[in-house]
Order: sequence, then C-alpha cells, then structure tokens
Amino acid sequence: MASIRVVHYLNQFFGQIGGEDKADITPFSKDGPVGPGTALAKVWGDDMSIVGTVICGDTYFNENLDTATEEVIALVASYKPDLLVAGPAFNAGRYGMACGAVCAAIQEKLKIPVVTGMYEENPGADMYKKDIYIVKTGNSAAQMRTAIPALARLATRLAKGEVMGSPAEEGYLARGIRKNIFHEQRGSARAVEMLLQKLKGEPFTTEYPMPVFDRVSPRPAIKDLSKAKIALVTSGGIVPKGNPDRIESSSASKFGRYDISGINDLTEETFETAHGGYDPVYANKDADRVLPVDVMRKLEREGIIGKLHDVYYATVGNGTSVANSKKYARAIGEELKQEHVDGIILTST
Amino acid sequence: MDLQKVLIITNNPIVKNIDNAEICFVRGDQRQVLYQVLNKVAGGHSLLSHPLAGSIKPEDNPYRSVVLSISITEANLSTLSMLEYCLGKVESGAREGMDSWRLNHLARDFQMIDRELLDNALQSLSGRQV
Amino acid sequence: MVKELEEVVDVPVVHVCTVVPISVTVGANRIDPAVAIPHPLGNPQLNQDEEFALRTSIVEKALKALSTDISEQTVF
Amino acid sequence: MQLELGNILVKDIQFGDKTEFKNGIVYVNKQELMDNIKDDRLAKIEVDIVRPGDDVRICPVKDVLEPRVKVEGGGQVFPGIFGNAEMVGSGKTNVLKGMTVLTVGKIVGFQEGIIDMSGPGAEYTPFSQTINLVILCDKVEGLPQHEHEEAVRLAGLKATRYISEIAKNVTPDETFTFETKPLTEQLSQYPDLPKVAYVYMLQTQGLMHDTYLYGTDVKKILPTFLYPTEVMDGAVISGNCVSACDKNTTYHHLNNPVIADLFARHGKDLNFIGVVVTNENVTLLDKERSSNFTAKLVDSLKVDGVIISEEGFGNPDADLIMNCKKIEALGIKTVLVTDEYAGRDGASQSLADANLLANAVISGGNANAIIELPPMSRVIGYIEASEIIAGGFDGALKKDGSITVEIQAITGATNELGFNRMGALEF
Repeated sequence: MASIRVVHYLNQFFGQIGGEDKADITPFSKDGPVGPGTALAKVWGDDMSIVGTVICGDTYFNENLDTATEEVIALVASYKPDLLVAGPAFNAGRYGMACGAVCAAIQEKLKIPVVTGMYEENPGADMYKKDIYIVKTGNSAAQMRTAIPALARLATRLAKGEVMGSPAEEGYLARGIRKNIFHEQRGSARAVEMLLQKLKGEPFTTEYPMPVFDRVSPRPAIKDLSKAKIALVTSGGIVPKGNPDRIESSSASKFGRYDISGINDLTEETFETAHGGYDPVYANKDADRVLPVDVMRKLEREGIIGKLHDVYYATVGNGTSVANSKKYARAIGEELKQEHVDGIILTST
Repeated sequence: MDLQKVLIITNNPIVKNIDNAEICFVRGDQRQVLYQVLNKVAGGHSLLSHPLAGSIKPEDNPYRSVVLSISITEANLSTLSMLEYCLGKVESGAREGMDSWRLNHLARDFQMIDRELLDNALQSLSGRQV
Repeated sequence: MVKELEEVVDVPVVHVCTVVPISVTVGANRIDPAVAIPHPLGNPQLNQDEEFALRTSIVEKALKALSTDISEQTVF
Repeated sequence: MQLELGNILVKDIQFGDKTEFKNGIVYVNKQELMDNIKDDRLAKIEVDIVRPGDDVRICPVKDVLEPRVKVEGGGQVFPGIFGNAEMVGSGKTNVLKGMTVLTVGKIVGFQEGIIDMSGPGAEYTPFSQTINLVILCDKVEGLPQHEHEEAVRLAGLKATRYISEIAKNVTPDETFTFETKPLTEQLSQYPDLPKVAYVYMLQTQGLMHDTYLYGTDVKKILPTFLYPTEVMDGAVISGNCVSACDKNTTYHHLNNPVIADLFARHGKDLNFIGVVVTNENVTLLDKERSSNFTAKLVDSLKVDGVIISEEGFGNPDADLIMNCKKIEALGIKTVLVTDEYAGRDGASQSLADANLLANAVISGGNANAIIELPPMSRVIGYIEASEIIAGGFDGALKKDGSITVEIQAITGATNELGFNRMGALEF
C-alpha cells in the first residue's frame, strides 16, 4: 500500500530559517521533512511520509492573513497531500494563530484532514479548536518529545479515517461538540455517585460544564490621551451615502470599513444609516449623532487626543446573531490591533 | 378577568381580542418576537411569562406569545441575562430551521398550543398587581 | 462585540450606548450612557451649537472612561 | 412508611378466554379489556401484543404504564384517579414485571414518540426490552385536544388497572422492601451518613404538558413532600405529550431510577430522607414561587445534598437553574439531571439557562442527534406521524419505510430521570 502523503507546515524558527529577524519571510516549500517533521517521520515509519514542508514567517503570516493563507494553500496543494500537519506551536501566539488558520483553510479548501498541536492557552487554540483537531501540548518546545508522538498518533487516526475517541482518550483539545455515548452506569446511578463525591469534597467531573458569558478583564487606562490614537466603531450602521457595501438593515452578514481621513463632519449629503431597527431620520440628518466624527476631529485639533484613527468600522446590531457579531468584532479587532490603536469608542443605538 | 393590563408580544395570529391586554403583533419568526421582548425588557417592562414556554423544540415552535407588564420600571438585569441565554438557544437552533412543509401541516396545532400556554400564563397572573 | 474588541485589540474600549443594562449584560467594562436610541450622541430638539456641546460632553466622558483605570464594570 | 414491592416476572402476554396469570404468562381476554376501557370519546380501540426483537415499529406512542396492584396497605395504585386519593406507599404492592401497557394515538400533530422493538432504534428506548400490550385509540370526529388527551390517558390507566388485578393473588418471584421513616426518625437513623433528598421536577404547563399527583394537576400545587414509596404506588402519573425523548412516562415515574438508586445506597453511603415534588410553570412568578418553596422545603428537611431531575427542556431549564441556585445558596449540594438540545452537529448551546453554581450535571444525551431507522415489516399506529412528530423532519419517511429522525422522537431516549446509560460528553 502506498504510504499516506503528508505536508507539514512550520514557521521560520522550526523551519530552521532563523529567529525573529526572519519572521517576515514569505511562504516557500521544501521537499521532504524539516526539523520536527523528521521526528514525526521517525514515528510514522513507512505508513505515512512527509512529501513536503511549507515554511512561512510568523510576522508575515499574521500581518498578511489573506494573501499568506492563499500562498500557503497553493504550496500545500501542489504536493497533493492526504493530510496536513502544522506545528506543534506550543505557546507561541502568532505561530499558533498561523497553524490554526492554515489548518482551517486547508480543511475547507482541500477537504483533507488537518491536525496541529498547541498549549491550551495559546490564543490560536481558543480561536480554532472548534474547527480543527488540536493536540494538547506543553507550553514550550522543551515538550517536543511528548508532543510529537501524540501529534503523530492523532494524525494517523485522522488520515485513516478512524473513529475519533473522546478528548481525554485521544489527547486533543475539546472542540465543544456534544456527542452521545453509552456510559457503564445509568444516569441516576451516576448522579448518586457524583452527589456522594461532591458531599465528600472529592473531585468530580460534571458531564455538562455550564457555558458562561465570559467577561473580559478591563484593560488598563490610556496613560496620555494627547498621544493616543483612538478608533471609532459603531453598531448603529453609519455608512457612506448610498451604502456602498450594501450592509443589510438587520441580521447583517458583513461589516463595513470606511476611510474618514480628511473628513471633519458627517453630513446629510455624505453619510446615512443602514440600521433598520430604529427611526433613521435623526441619524440620516446628521450621522455625527451616532458616530461623533465632528467632535473627535475638534478634540484632535485641540490636542486633547493624539489622533482619530482614519478608518472607522460599522455593523448593524439589529437582529445580528451573537455568533456573527462576535465574528465581526474579532475581525475588526484584528485590524485595529495591526494599526496599534490605543483605545476604542464603540457607539450603539 | 381582573387582570391588570398587560402587554403581549406575539406572532401568533390567533392571539387577539384579549381583555386587558395590549397586543403587539410581530410579523416574523419567534426570534423576532424574542428580540422585541429584549427591547421591551431593556426599556423597563417586566417579563411576566417565560419566553420559551412549552417544551416543544424551540426552533420547531414558530409561534410565540410572551407576556410583559405595561408599566415601566428600571430594567431588570437578571431577566436580561436570562433572555440572553434564551436568545442564545434560539439563535443556535435557528440555522436548522423548520421547513415550510411541516409548518403548513402543523400551523394550527402550533398556534393552539401557544395560545393554550398563553392562557395558562394569563390565568396564573390574574389578580396579580403588575 | 465590545468584549471581543477589548480582548482582541488589548486596549480599553468604552461603550457609548443608550440601554445601559444591555451593555452590562454583554460585558462592557467601560460604559458611557447616551441620549436616546435614534440619536445616541445628539438631540434634534437642541440648536446646532447646543447639540454639539452635548455631543462633546458625551465624547469627553468616553475619553475620561478610556483614561481611567477600573477593576470592574463601571458606568461613567 | 414501608412498602414491599413484589415482582411477578412476566414471560409473555397472550390473548386468551380468561384474563389471568398462569405459568409466567399474562393471558388477556381482549373483549373484556376493551369493554373495560371503552369511552364515548374514542371511536376505535385496538389491542395488540409486541415482544422484544419483533420486527415492529410503534408510533405515535403517548404513554407507557406498568401494571401494579395493592395487596396490602391503604389506597389503590394511581390514587386520586382511582378511589378517594387515600395515601399510598405502604404495605405490599405486586408488579407485573417485564411487561407494559402502552397507549398509541395522535393527539396533536407533533409530540408523541416512536418505539422500535428491534434494530438500531431499539437501543435508545427501554421499551424495546419489555413485552408490550399496545392500545391504539382513535378519537371521535371533532373531539377537542384536551378531551382527547384525557380519554387516551384514562384508557391507559384503566387498561393497566384491569390487567393488574390478576397479579393480586400471585406469589411474587422476588420482593424488595423500601422504608422511609417519619422525618425526625429518618434524620436520626444514620447519624454518620450524609442526608440526601430528591427534588422531582414535573412538566406542568398546560395542554400536553401536564402531570398529575394523586389526581390533581401539578401546576396548581405548591412544592410538597412525598415518601418515595408513594411514587412506586402511582402517586405521579404522566399526562403529557411533550417531546418523547425526555418526557417521563407513567412507567418511568413508577420505576423512578433516582429513587431506586438512592435507596440502593440508603443506609450504606447516604441517608435518603425523601422526595420534594415541584412543578415547571409558565410564568416567572410561578417559577420563582415554586423554586422558593422547593428551597425552603429542602432546607427544612435538613439535608446535605439533593439530586434534582428536570422534565422537558426550554423554559424548564430556568426552573432547574432556579432550584439549583436557591438550594446551593443554602449551602446544600446539588447534582442536576437533564438532557441536551445541542443541535444535530452537537455544537449549539445545550440549555436555555445556565449558572456556575450548577457545577455537577448528569446529561441524558443530545436529543438532536440523528438516527436512521430502517424499515420494519409491521407498523402499529400511524407511521406518517413520524414526519411530523418532534424530531422528525421533511423527507424523514422514505419510500421503503425507513425514517431519519432526531433521537428526540424516540420514547424515553434521553430520559432526565437518568433511566438510561446514554449521555452526552464534550468531544
């Protein structure tokens, strides 16, 4: 039987190109295994072989998400692989984000199984664990020795299309998928057992951890407003006249990104609202009533704030699903992070 | 019925002409009803009936009537948080939706059940100061 | 939305909103109450100068919120 | 209160000239049975027998019952329905074990369940393992749903009572004794063991969502105390047609597994004090009031911990969480038993409410999981109902008779009393 074709994704460091100084290197490929790939190959023997390795700098990837993803997909696809392995990224944040993004994109575009490995607190794990299998690793490359066999084993199972066991059995991060299984004991007996454990103060594991609308700890204040770059975001649907992106009046499927450099005031002729949930008359007459560009420019001129960020973002809050608004907020957030803003004013109607 | 006046938000066409009730008819699915309820509760109306009355699969129960107070006080935070979970539930179910075939076959039964649950709520609230 | 922005961008975010309780439930940390749903940062009843002054005061409060350290959800 | 349950093991049910129990076999005179349950509101009644392994699908199932009869002690089984609601739960009760009486009928368009006696669907329902006397009821034209529900409910109760009479003078194959002493005595019986009570939530929201306690509609009660053995004598019966997977049938009530498993550890690992029965109503005021009374009752029982079981889903999740919060706030530990509606892919929010105090939860499984049920050579009832019962969907019924449904369509599949071994975990 021909062995399973695997492509391995690595960053500049594990791809043995260099450290942070090489982090902006653009994607390229090398035939055969590199670095951690050789360790994987050793575990696999003849069953699976790494036909190529795609390497990309972490900075380049994260700063050029769309193009970098495209480039990586093309390189991976050229090897016609049966499986993609990325990382492991341990606790490296940007590497984790890249591994997650690459895996998710390859899974979607090439429709092949993908797997990566991360420390559970890696931001990439939080972001992608619902979409892809992420093997739980230690928090630094020092744990490579235990990470590789775990990654290799899960990759084999995925490549062979075997039935996947529970996160605890297989060592991957739980994906938030509820699956039915048959326990040894019936539910009532499990309940009595759990109650006795709880009463004795012994550890027990709930079968359904309560979802919590998690809170974010407040970020520290801006030290010096007069040097700060402030961005405006609104869920009030303020868009340039004519709504160029056709943002829906409710249940919006997208958000808008609009340049306001050189604009000191939003007027009836230039801006309007796409929001369908409230009486639009007032916002259409003067969109500053929802998005206070006029005041922000004045404060910018007076030196009270350092700078008003030249791009503002708009969504329509009306009837937009929780999941979508989260998604938009994440996407907007990523962009604003790149732009190094110091604070954000979010206005809602 | 000596029920003080209440506000009913509904998309159920057979909910009409109820004594001492102002009926706010919503054209749309139960999600729209719940968002309208959220708006009202945020505006200070108190929620009187649970927004997911009945144990019929939420996304399968296209008709929904929710009872609120007419009077306005300060918005109730714990009710808002409960609504958040309800909306989360309904939102997450919404994508599976219900097909029009079943809806057509079952519309009358669904309307009747919703009306029945509403009547139960109104009966239970009767005589209460709201 | 406010929560994700604060988390992803890792800078303070102030939520200027009309319905404070909703802002609290969605997890905003810095909350700046606004005027009314159709015109959160304005009031068509006022003349232009008055309205601009009103808006300035709301924005200034938002900036004060951004430049104030807090340990829990705070309405400014 | 002490009750001896005597199990008479039923090897088979057969039709015969005389309704009697002989050599392990329940013989049923069909005509006499029909005469006993006839009701002007029911146009047609048919009776059938199905056995484990049969190539049979039953649909739509309304309720499942178990024949039990008082041999000694006060009252009658299903008190308040039969007799003057005398207290039950003491003396001796005989049980025809291994069989059920099962009612089938279309009440409203969508909530009753499916039972497959063999094949993959059989694994999800306990009633594929019992010999079932099936009673199919058709209503007279124009009968309103309330009356229809009641007529079918009574037909099941009357049939069960009729059959149970034959068990009265039979010597049981096995007996089990359960005892709960009056509160103060029970509290002091095992001073070294943790004291535990059971909070028994019942679906009570109106038509198709009702449960009866000693014959009274549970939505109208305030939470109250029961001796566990009262439940074994039929104090609680089902009158609901909510989604089949997590409604408690009367059979489930009679054989409440939480009560059974608490008794199994009683005097060894815990001291089982008793049952608090409460409701799940429509208004928030009712929910607050009932959960307040539940917490107060639990507190007055001086217990260390409780198991709380839910019935149904959606707004009962709010009752479940309220009960949990208020009881935990008293320093009393809780374990909750529920099921989940996590979507077909298992990725959606499972419950309609949540609280961090609910940190010990037993799951009866994800009711939205899909199952394909192959065709059966025989169908009792109305198979076309499978397209419209909860969990069925357009195109569910294929030409060859196979159906694709969510397991919520299967009677008892995700029972929230913890009757089954199935459960959902995060993957």
